[in-house]
Amino acid sequence: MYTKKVMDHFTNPRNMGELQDADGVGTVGNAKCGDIMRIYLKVEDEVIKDVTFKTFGCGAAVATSSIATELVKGKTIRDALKITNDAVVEALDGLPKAKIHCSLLAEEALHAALWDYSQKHGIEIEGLEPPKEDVGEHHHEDALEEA
Amino acid sequence: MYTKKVMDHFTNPRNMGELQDADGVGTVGNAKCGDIMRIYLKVEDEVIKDVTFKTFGCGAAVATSSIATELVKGKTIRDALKITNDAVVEALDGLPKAKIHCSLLAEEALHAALWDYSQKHGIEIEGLEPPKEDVGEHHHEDALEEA
Amino acid sequence: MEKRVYFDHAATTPTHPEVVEAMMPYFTQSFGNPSSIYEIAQINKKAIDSAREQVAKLIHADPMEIYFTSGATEADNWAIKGIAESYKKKGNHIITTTTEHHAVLHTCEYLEKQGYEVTYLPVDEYGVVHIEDLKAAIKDTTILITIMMANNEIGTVQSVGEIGALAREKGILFHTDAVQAVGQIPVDVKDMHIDLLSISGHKLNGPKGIGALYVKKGVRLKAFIHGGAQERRRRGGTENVPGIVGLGKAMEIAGSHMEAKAKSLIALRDKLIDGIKEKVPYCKLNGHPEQRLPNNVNYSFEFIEGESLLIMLDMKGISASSGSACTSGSLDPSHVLLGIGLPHEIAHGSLRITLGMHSSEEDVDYLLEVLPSIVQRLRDMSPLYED
Amino acid sequence: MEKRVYFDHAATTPTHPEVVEAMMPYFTQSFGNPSSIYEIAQINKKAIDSAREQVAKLIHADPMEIYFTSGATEADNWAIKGIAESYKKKGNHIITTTTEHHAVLHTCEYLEKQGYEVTYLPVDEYGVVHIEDLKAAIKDTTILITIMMANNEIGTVQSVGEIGALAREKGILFHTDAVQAVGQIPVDVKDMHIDLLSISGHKLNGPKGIGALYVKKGVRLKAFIHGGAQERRRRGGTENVPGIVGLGKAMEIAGSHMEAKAKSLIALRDKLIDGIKEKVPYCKLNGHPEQRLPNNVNYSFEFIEGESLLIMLDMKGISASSGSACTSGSLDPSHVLLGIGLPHEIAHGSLRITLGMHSSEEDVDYLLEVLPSIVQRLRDMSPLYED
Ligand SMILES: Cc1ncc(COP(=O)(O)O)c(C=O)c1O
Ligand SMILES: Cc1ncc(COP(=O)(O)O)c(C=O)c1O
Ligand code: FES
Ligand code: FES
Repeated sequence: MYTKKVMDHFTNPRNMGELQDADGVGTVGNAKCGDIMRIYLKVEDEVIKDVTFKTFGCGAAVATSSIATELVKGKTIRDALKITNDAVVEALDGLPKAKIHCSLLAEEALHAALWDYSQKHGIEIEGLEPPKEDVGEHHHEDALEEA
Repeated sequence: MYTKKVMDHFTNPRNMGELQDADGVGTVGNAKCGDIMRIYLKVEDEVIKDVTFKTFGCGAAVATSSIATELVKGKTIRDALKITNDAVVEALDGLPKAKIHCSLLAEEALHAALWDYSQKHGIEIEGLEPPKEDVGEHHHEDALEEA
Repeated sequence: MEKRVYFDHAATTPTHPEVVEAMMPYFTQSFGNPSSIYEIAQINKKAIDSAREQVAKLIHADPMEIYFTSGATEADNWAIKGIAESYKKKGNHIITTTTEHHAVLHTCEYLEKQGYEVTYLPVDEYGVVHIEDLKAAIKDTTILITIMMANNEIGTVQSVGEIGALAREKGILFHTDAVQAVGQIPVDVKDMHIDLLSISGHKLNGPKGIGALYVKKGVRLKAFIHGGAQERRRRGGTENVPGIVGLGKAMEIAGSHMEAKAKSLIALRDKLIDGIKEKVPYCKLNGHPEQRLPNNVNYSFEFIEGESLLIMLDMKGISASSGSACTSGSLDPSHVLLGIGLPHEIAHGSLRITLGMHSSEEDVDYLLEVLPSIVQRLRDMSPLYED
Repeated sequence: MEKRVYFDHAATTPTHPEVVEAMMPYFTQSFGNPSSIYEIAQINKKAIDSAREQVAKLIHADPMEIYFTSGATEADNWAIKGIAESYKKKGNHIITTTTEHHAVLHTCEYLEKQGYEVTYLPVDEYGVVHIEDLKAAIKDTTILITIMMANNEIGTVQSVGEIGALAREKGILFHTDAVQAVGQIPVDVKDMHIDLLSISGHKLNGPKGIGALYVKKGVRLKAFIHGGAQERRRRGGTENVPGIVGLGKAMEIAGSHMEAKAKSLIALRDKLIDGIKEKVPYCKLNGHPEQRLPNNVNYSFEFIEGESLLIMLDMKGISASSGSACTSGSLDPSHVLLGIGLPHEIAHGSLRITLGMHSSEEDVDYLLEVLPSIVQRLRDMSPLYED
């Protein structure tokens, strides 16, 4: 069901755990399945110096959290914001259709953490919006009526 | 599907064919399946001296015709009239449920032949009724509604 | 009697040994529920996916347009009742023919009781539906045309492409029961403008208890068997993995060298048709002389009755049928033979010989050898013969 | 990882080798259509008859009360929709529970759209339906009570005899989905006053794609799949002979030494239940502690999510499930676990272990060895754990 890349990140998640003295923490829940992801950030000079995650969720959720932290680590906030869930999915060599929504968690948790950072430090980050309570679906795939 | 006895009578039908100078001939059709049986009789002193049949019908029809002629041959008319389709079925070691109706043909064809004989010879046979055009069903077995 | 000749491939076929072989691993080894998450169940999921591709390929459909069912009877029921329900706002009129399989006819009769209106088109003496009759029957309320691709009794092949084109033009959905056609003659759901199509495994050397319904993308079809999320939520029930794999394999085998196989069947068929005509007096070929399945021969012999004929052939080791096997629970003469205008007694005396995988010229010669005397024997027994 | 432990017998079971063996002759040798007249087809007819007897025997029914279907999903659909239609003059109210299988629930939901009224009875924290709730729900218009015999997720066994007695007393028909119970615990349709009962082959080491519906003599049940005259005109479609033979054999095997087999499963089950409780903190047994299937263990582990748990177990070679396999297409937590009152996050973190034919003490020990550290690992990952 999952690609090798997903299984690798699920089995050996990178940057897993809590970050002491984080500059920003973002927690989001997935409206569709009830799963939860939290991202911890350390930011210095607009650059993400360190990032960790904690996830209560499926295999795809764990893997996307893991790879997302890898993708943003060392990047400027500006560049980090450009990383969409599509990029995350691609980096994992794909996800099953029904699991695309899981990858949204990572994107939104990162944004939530950045928002938290911006609020705490009185900074405004261009293009960043306050986090939604729940991460909803963007697209509906293959919604066949069942009767 | 059929018993050995049925198969035997089907494969080697007794008394099959036309009887020249028959004293009585009876032909009946089965309302249920459209099959047809004809019985030829030779009667002497109220005794069935000879009897033959011709049948357009299923295996059960052929076998019941055959055994019915065996059963009545040499019997008095009185005794022959006592032979019901149940007796015929029993003599064949049974018939499949759906084939019970076929055995009615033999009974009715015999009665029709006797009627023909009685009409031609101006005799009245006690308990014998004029033949019906078609042999109908007496009982309905297992008539499940299909919807 | 040692010799056995099986001439009833329209009733059912032996499962191809390669099909059985393909199924075997899915009973005791890869037996997992394909909906499960663990790796061993994924093998089954993949097996189903490739079977879906095999099925789709032979009829030129997309794999996502194939839904597995328990057989063609379920597929026919689902297609017809499902469309009736899903499109009832559009109309309540269905068009079919008098010579469909009972899976279609009895489903239509059921719908009539539910308030739907059904037109049963007549067929001509060869079993062909005329396109003008179809045109004339179409109303504003017509939502579905269901006409079989090839008849199971008399082998007549309808001009399905023409029917499909008309249906498409009028914006009416078109279902075809292609049970007897698939694997024997080319089927292309796109070229033929087919919206729904029923397939049965056991008619093409696949296993019994499995079939498929093709549903063109975009056709709204409600679920008929409700339950788990299988078959993209359209058909509940744990997937019959061995059956599905078997159907896929059978479709693949049927598709390979189809033309060559048809050619050799046609040669045998025509030898039978000509041979019987020559050797048995008072007989009549049923079905269309050319628009005909490669494996079907159907004759009526005057003055004799079908069951007796079958038993006598059986005693000679030949398995054949008289009317369709499914209807042998009933005593009425075949509705198909009545549909092409045969009188009751003639319909009664019909013989269907359907060839298949193992049929050989030797088998054909054997039948031609024993048939005439059997027919003569039964005629001698018949009160109708000298009349 | 070489070791493989299959702990998902409630999802599906391996087909018993003797069952496969029993089926084999009906693919390539005795492949005829059982409705045919010739001798070779009669073998199949007899094979079906004796399978019908085998099925009937295990549930104490008459063979003529057994109808073969493509599985329990079809049987559930047929029973419920069929009764709804056949008895609609009497009333339009159906009673079921919130924790039925989707084959029952989605069928009931479908009927609601058709104008029927359905009461979904609650269950208590152990998954048990209370007879007073059932009593209170009965109306003059109630035509059917459908309550499963044993739950597929949490293993809770209902007091079916009591329910049946009440239904009989009130003159209401009683259907039970006995898929998980048959072959594991004694079932007696007469003692339990059952009018209709669904069975699935692949849940008791029979093949997939076959099931049966028991219909008590005298119950009016319209056909659901219309077609040929098979199954005494109540279920069309060429009989799946190998499947039917396989189901019969599986029922026979399941019935032999049932008590002894249950006893040994219960020993393994209880070792698992006690072992997990002892080794894993923050866990909760789901289902009833005593009124429980011999093969079912179901635990919720706080702070963790089921799929991750399953994948980790799978990597250790253990196949288990979280909620029912059929629903894994969906992302909602199991309706059964919600039905017994678990909050969403707890329902999410559940593990179902279901034992079967080959389960051994070694397997149980192995699970008890690897489970605690896997749960711990996932808790370390969880943002909920320290909260
Ligand atoms: C309780 C219950 N009912 C019905 C079913 C459906 O059975 P089948 O897969 O034979 O359609 C299942 C299993 O999926 C089940 O566990
Ligand atoms: C034309 C046709 N349609 C439907 C069916 C039913 O197929 P199945 O036996 O797979 O239900 C048959 C055969 O019985 C058939 O010949
Ligand atoms: S299912 Fe919830 S995050 Fe994947
Ligand atoms: S079926 Fe006509 S006489 Fe037997």
